[in-house]
Amino acid sequence: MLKVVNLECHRSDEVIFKDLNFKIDRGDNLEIIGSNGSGKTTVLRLLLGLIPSFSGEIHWSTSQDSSKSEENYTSCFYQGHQIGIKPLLTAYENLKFSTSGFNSSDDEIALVAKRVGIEGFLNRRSSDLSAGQKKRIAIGRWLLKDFNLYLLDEPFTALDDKGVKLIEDIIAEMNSRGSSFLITGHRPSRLKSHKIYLDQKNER
Amino acid sequence: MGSPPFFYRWSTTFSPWLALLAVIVFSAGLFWGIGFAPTDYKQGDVYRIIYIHVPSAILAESIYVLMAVCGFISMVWRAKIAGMLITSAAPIGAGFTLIALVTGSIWGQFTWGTWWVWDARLTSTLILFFLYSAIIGLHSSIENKAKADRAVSILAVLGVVIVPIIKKSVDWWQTLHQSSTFTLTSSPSMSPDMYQPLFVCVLGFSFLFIFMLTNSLRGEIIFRERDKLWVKNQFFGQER
Amino acid sequence: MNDRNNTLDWFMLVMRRDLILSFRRSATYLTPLIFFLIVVTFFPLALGPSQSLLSSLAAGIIWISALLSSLLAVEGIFSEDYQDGTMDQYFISTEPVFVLIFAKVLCHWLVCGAPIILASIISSLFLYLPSGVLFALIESLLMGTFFMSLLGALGAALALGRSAILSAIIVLPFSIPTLLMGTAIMTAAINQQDYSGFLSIMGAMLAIGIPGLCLLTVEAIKLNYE
Amino acid sequence: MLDSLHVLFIMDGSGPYVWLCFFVLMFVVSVNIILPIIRMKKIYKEGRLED
Repeated sequence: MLKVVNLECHRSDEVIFKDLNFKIDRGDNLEIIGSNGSGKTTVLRLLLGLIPSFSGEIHWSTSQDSSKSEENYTSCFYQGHQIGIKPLLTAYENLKFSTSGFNSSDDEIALVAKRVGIEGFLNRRSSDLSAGQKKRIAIGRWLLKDFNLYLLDEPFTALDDKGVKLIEDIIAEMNSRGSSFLITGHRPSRLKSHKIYLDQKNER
Repeated sequence: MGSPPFFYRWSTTFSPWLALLAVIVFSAGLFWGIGFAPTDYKQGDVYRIIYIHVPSAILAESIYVLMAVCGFISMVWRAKIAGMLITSAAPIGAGFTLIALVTGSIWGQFTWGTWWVWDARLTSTLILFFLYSAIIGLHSSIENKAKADRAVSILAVLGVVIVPIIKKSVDWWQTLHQSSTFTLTSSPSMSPDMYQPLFVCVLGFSFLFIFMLTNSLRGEIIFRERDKLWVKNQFFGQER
Repeated sequence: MNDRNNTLDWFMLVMRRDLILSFRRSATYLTPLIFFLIVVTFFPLALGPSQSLLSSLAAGIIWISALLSSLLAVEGIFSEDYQDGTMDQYFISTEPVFVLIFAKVLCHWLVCGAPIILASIISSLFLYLPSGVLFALIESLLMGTFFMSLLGALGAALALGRSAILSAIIVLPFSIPTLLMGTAIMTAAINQQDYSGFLSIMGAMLAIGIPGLCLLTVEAIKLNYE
Repeated sequence: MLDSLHVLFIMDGSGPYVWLCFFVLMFVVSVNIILPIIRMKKIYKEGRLED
């Protein structure tokens, strides 16, 4: 579905990363692991076109045969380091007014809220919620609509063990439905995935 | 022309000749205009300010158009040198606008007895000066100079749309409030004796501008690329 | 998965969200309103209470105050969305971003510009504006404040993450045509001349300005993504 | 010779105005030429120090 060849990125003459090669197929998971400043976020933003300057090749394709490419990132979901939960909106509104939720019915949203464990707080302002609960709203957004690829920037931070377990379950469940995940983190997770270590690539 | 090293090398060769040409034509024009052109029978000798005032005013406007063209190029094709050109041209353009304003004001004090009139010409030139200031201010506020170039290009392009509107609207605004008593273009057809030095002056000022721009652009290029290898070799010298 | 009215859906989404957000934070619509009223009050204090003087200056005073307050109000329009990652979602979406930016500006004008126009009706009484020209004032302010919102959005995008006053300084010189047009309409109305020509010029400026300025604003926001 | 110079400076009373304009011109132009040169000299010095 996504194939990256010899990806390289500079920022003011400094190489952030180079010779990055990976491939994600339908239902696959890929983890990019590295310390702070190793360019994890840059990789994700670069794939999405938010950083225009890079060298290397990025191939997107819907089906398995890579000849039929150029689907671009239309069916991608991105969750950045900032998860974009507005404190003045209720949990319900935060789910509804998002990339994935604007076509969802109230029933669907209630179902998703139950799945991620915020059904009791749906009409509460997000400013009253804890960091972990906000994170759960963000997880709820993944479920509102099926995307082919999810790009998640450090999804495990600010979550307790239960929350981590929830993410792992959800990812496994969505894998079986054909969605793929590209995840960054400081250390490898328990997910079944290919793992790429950015720090080792970077040695100069 | 597009690459900074090429421009730098090219300008190293041509800059002295450009300076020579500029100084010759510039001083010839001013010398002719201030020293030898005949006295105006209506205004007396003070009209000689025209040889400073009009070329500056012409440059003030054409430099802005140049910047807008560069802005468009830098926005569409991301040409590095176009962005640097705006950066270097803006202070020079602001300088010529200032000259046009100040000399016009001095001239006005002599002939009209007042430093300033809210005439359409004067007002729109003043606004042009504000536009230059906005561009210089925005550029200096952004630390990343490549970003600053592109931000400034947006303003330059916006300006070229808005400048004609300002010109027109100031005219309308003027006619609505009071009929203008004075216009700067009151002298009807000038005599060739006065017109020829003016032409030389415009030419000399333009050459001077090109030299100033090259000079300033060289500094900008060296500053931006001071960590690059070619600058280390050509500017700082090869010996270590 | 291809919804037909996807762009319209996005437009409504951004509008609804921004409207809800602005109404929950009362400062967004109260600050420009109060600023406007204070500035208008300052003029009689500085110029003296002479009725004939104020009456002749009223249109200009109201216009300057409306212009300044709608410009100051627009300053923070993108900063929150940019910082909390919502802006990323706009740029990832395959919808044309300038439509979403336009939604934000339109919403901002509804929340800040419209109250200012209402307040200008009240302040026209304080300043003894000739009552016959009130309609011209409203007409010219409707277009003028919207143009200022568009310009202010561009300034805010250019000064994103930098000082607030900078965006005002950048944009003020570019707002002069609007001011001149507005006062031209008012002067014509006071002299009982036909001002529909100026009105249509302003409309034309707006018609070019909406797509043009929104596109430039998108360019300006993109600068922060490099 | 001196007389004609005198005439050139005074110009029937309008001389001060014309020459004031001339000095404004020369001042602004030279500032715009000299500042970039000073800047280049400074970059050169700093670059040398780094090496």
